[in-house]
Amino acid sequence: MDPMIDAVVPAVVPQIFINMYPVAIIIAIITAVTGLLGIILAKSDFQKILLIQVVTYAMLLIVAAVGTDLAEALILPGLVVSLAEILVVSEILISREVTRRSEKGEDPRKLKLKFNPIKMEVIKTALPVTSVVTVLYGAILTGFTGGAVAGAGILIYLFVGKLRGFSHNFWEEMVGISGVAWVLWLLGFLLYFLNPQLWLVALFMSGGGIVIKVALKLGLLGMLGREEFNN
Amino acid sequence: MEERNLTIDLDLFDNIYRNLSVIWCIKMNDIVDINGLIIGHFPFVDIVPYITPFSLALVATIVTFTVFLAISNPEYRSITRFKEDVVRKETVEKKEARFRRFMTILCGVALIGVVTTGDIFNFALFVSLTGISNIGIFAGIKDTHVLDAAFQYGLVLMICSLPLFGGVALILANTGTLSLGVLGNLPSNQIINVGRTLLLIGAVGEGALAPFFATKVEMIRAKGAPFINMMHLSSLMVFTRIIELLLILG
Amino acid sequence: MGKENEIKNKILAIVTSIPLLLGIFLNLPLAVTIAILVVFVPISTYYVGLVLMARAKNKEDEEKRKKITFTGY
Amino acid sequence: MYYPVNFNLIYILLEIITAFIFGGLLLGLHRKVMARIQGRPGPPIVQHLLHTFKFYIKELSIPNTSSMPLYVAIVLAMDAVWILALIVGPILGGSFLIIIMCYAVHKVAEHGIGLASGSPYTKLGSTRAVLSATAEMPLIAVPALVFFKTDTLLLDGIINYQIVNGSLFTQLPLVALAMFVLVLSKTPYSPFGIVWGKDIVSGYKTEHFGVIRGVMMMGEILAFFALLWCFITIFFGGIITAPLAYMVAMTGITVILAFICALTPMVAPYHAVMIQWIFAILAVVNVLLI
Repeated sequence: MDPMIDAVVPAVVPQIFINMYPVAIIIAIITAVTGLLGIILAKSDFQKILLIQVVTYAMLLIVAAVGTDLAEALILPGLVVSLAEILVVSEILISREVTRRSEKGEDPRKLKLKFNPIKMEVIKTALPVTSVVTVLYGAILTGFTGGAVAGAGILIYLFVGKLRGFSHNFWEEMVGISGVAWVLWLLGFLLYFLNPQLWLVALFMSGGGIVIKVALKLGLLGMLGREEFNN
Repeated sequence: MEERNLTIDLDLFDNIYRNLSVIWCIKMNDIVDINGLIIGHFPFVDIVPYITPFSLALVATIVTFTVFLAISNPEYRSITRFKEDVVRKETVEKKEARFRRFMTILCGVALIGVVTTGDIFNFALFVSLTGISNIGIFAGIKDTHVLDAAFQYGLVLMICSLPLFGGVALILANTGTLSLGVLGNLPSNQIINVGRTLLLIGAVGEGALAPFFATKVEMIRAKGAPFINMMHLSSLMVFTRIIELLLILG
Repeated sequence: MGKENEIKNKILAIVTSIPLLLGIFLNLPLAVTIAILVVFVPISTYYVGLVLMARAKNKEDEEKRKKITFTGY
Repeated sequence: MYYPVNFNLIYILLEIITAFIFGGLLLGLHRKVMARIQGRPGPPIVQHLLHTFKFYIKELSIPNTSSMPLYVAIVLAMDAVWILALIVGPILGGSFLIIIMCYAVHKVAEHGIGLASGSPYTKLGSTRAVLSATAEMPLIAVPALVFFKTDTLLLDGIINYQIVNGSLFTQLPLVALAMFVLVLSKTPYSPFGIVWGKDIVSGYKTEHFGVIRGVMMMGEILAFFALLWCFITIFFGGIITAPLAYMVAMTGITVILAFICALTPMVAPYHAVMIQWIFAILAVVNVLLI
């Protein structure tokens, strides 16, 4: 074994995982090259923005390839940054289009953007019980990943069929709960920094907080697709 | 088997935690060689922001500039057109100016993060934040040429988040740490060099530095002197900091 | 520039020179010394310049007035 | 390195005043030599200083279109930053990176000065300032190359290295050339001085008169002095140590700069960028060869 790897990677990590690292990097490079080629070939500016997401995935792949819990924590900020960049660049694109058309003499107030939710048949015909299974599995996993899985469950619940039981107000209150959970997560981290002896409590606080926070935040995306909530 | 490993890890952790200040005082030779005396540091286990004369000077500059740019009014532009016998005075609209002023202040805050952080991942995050706020400064302008250039810059910005974060991830995978204080003492190897190069490319793209200046020169034709000046400041400050960072990593 | 502005400039010139004078007479720590020099030297130069400018202008005006009196325009 | 806890303000102030007067005389000499080469008598050597003082008693006019606190503050910032450089460099022997930062802020200040007045000429000058930053960025790779050689960026450390190992000029001649081009681009009438080219009236300084122009000229004099000092310290630190030797060396370099400025035309903006890139690449090649 390479002494450098010996120094960095703990002995408990099986050899097969260490061998996966170069493979992951190569896949990331291939992804990046594919995305960049797409950008070169694409003519429309809008198409370019969409294709740049592929390059961003390559970035996330390289970060994820590290494979530690630290890497898991680093993916989220990376994702957020890339999302923010996409938002700001699309804003520029919209603003440029509006300016260009108003220079041509069109009334810019008429150029309103319409909200078009995606209509996928798969979602409408899915079994609602999958959401329960997914939420349960996410709760067992805990942590960020668990939160994401459970959030997917809530998404499915919100997308599929008619809403029964939970009113609009209920989901509004969920926003508050997700905020509280986020604070719990932060407090857990703070406790960990201030008093490392209490690491178990801190771990449970932050682990529980993040699973609730991510699940609810992700699940709330589903509300965007509901017509009855968008009035 | 698992228990044993856990105890070893905890021991190591405890050791590092206890001796952290000692490590920082003795072992930060690389940083001392580049920046001068370390005046202070805040030990947050692994992430250690440190204060040197260099970072103090940078922070002072950035704070002063941000304050003055934020309180300045945008300038007037006298514009003459063909077939017209008048000179118009144009300036930034009030609503637009307020948004751009906010973005300017945000950029200043992000820059302070860039120059003080002691963690390369945070550095990458703050650099991309300056990039985003730079584009934000130009988002409200009603000029197709400027918006076109800003859009191109935005594309470069998004593409360059790949080398920026990729370089950080490579260094993390190779050394197991993100802290500059620890990285400064580690010997350099091929993979770290690749990571450094990627980091440089990323920062160059995000800060609109040397080869990507062309879009920037187009962008600064817009109105609103104080806000545009912030963009130039941000890219030069990012550059000054990246020199230091690359030298510490090496 | 009005009379009030001139007085304001004079006051500012004096105020911004005070830290420099303080630094000369007191033995201040290095960081404070650097801060004083970097901040107050340019500002006091600027305001002293404004005061000098106002004085030179007044002098010029006076000379003109004298010219008118003595050459009998 | 040792930072003294108490340091006399008078001493530092005197150093700054000396730098101002000597730098002004050097720029006067620069004009004189240029004039003689071109077969003119030229102004007296004190002319540049007199010019600076003259502006202090000229009327200050601030354009109606300018963006107000910025218009004055950015000029003061230019002064402040070079005062900082003079304290960090000659007095404390601190980090070279701080001086690089000062140089960067000088660029920002040039840009801001041009933008703040709202005049199209100054705008053009400031656009060129941004463009010329493209050219000078690679040249700022000089500190990195020096660091790889000496393992330190503190000016004291660089001087010590040269006292032990001989001056860096003989070891890294092409890096020295790159830094020399950097100094050259900050000299008035230089081939790379596209920011204040006469083809755009006076570049970013077009709208600045009176006191504010005087303050600006003071900043430029300090900048010229500080850059010369850095060049001599980094590449001749082993040989030149006494103040008198510094003065002689600065005068010599100024004469060389005057010869170059007198005999070369101002190049077009893009060519200026290209030529400086070539020098930067040569510097990198120098390091790769060794």
